[in-house]
Amino acid sequence: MNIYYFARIRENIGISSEELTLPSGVVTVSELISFLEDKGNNYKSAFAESDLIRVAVNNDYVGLDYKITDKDEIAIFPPMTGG
Amino acid sequence: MNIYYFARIRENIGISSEELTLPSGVVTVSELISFLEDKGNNYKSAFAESDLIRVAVNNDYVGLDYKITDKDEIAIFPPMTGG
Amino acid sequence: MRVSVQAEDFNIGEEIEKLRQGRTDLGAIVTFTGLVRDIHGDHVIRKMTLEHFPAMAEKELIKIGEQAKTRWPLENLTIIHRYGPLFPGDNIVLVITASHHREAAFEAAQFMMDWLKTDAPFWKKEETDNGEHWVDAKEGDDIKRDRWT
Amino acid sequence: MRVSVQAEDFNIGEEIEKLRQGRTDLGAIVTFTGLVRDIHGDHVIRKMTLEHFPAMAEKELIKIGEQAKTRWPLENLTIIHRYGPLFPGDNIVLVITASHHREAAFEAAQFMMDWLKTDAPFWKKEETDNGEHWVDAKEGDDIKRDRWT
Repeated sequence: MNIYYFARIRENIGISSEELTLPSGVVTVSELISFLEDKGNNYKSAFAESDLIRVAVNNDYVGLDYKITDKDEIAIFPPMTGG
Repeated sequence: MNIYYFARIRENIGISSEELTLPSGVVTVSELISFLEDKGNNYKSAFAESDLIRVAVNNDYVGLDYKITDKDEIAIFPPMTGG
Repeated sequence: MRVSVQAEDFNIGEEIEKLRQGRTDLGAIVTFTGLVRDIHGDHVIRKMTLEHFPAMAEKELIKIGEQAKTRWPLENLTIIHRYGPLFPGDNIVLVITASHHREAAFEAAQFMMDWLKTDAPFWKKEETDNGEHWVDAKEGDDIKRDRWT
Repeated sequence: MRVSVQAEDFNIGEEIEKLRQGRTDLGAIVTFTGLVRDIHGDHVIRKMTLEHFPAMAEKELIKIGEQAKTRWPLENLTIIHRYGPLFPGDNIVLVITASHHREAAFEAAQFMMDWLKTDAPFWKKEETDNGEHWVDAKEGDDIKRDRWT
């Protein structure tokens, strides 16, 4: 799966995207985020406030309990501030 | 006093303005309109529906009970439809 | 505040430029343009003539602009109203509001349009496929205006 | 409907022309333009960089436009959102609505702006006299959006 990061979350983590094999035991977006947090403090700080995380799977916004597969394209970003 | 007419009322009466000496006994706008109605059917039809009469004295909107003097400039017109 | 009562057409893009020129403090600009439509109810409109009361028209537009300024934090505003013969597709009226915030710009523009409809001394006469007639004031327009009071 | 996500500036007057060109059925055109302000809170803004999610941005703007069209009788609409480095006074976003009636044009423009703020994948970063920082989403923006639901 490909994961894309935007804005503050991209800067906190330090990369704009990465490729990953869906880790065993990870079913939902929320579990993926927990898995990523274990990768290091950069991820921990990026995801520190769960209120400030928004996710899209295959270019559609989803909730944190959305079920993902290894073929999905995941995007993780803070609340939007366009307009 | 000068009286100016606009839009439908101007067309009904057939003139756009006239000069008049304040008739004796006429105190309010409403009384002026009654006086004018006696001048002919063109005035009668112009003022037939009192709901559809608006008045300004010296370039300020006033009500029908507004008191006028011989020095006033009166404008009489239907409800506005600008914008 | 720029207010104009004029027979000539206006250019919306140029009017926006005039109002924002040299400024970097504006966060939101709203424009409303009213146009002559080719249909009114069941009738085809060929021409619309706008009569106005010259001695009062500009004064009343200024009054409406001043009222908007006391109610919303506006940084700038423009009101232009045309008179004379107009044709379908032509501009009739332009209102522009500039503010730090979008709500103020939107609401002030709506407010001014609602008041213009009932309080600016202009009258529309339509030339249709069914003859000429003066446009009737709509009762609904008074209600729209009065929601602000 | 015209939707564009672009780095280049837009010209409001030209965009209005594109949308009304050759048409005589439009009664009302509303535009909203969002601009970069030189002040935010206590800080002077030197620059604002807009990051966006290219794969989703245009799609989400189209979705917002389509929603507006199902809710109001719109004859035409335009949404343009810029990205990249911008400076005080620069245009950020333009929404244009055209309708037979003024309420529809006003409300649909407000609706689209409220939804854009929370649902279009754009993020603002400000460079101020006090350093760089990402603009926080406002809780009030969710409330403004949700009044339409």
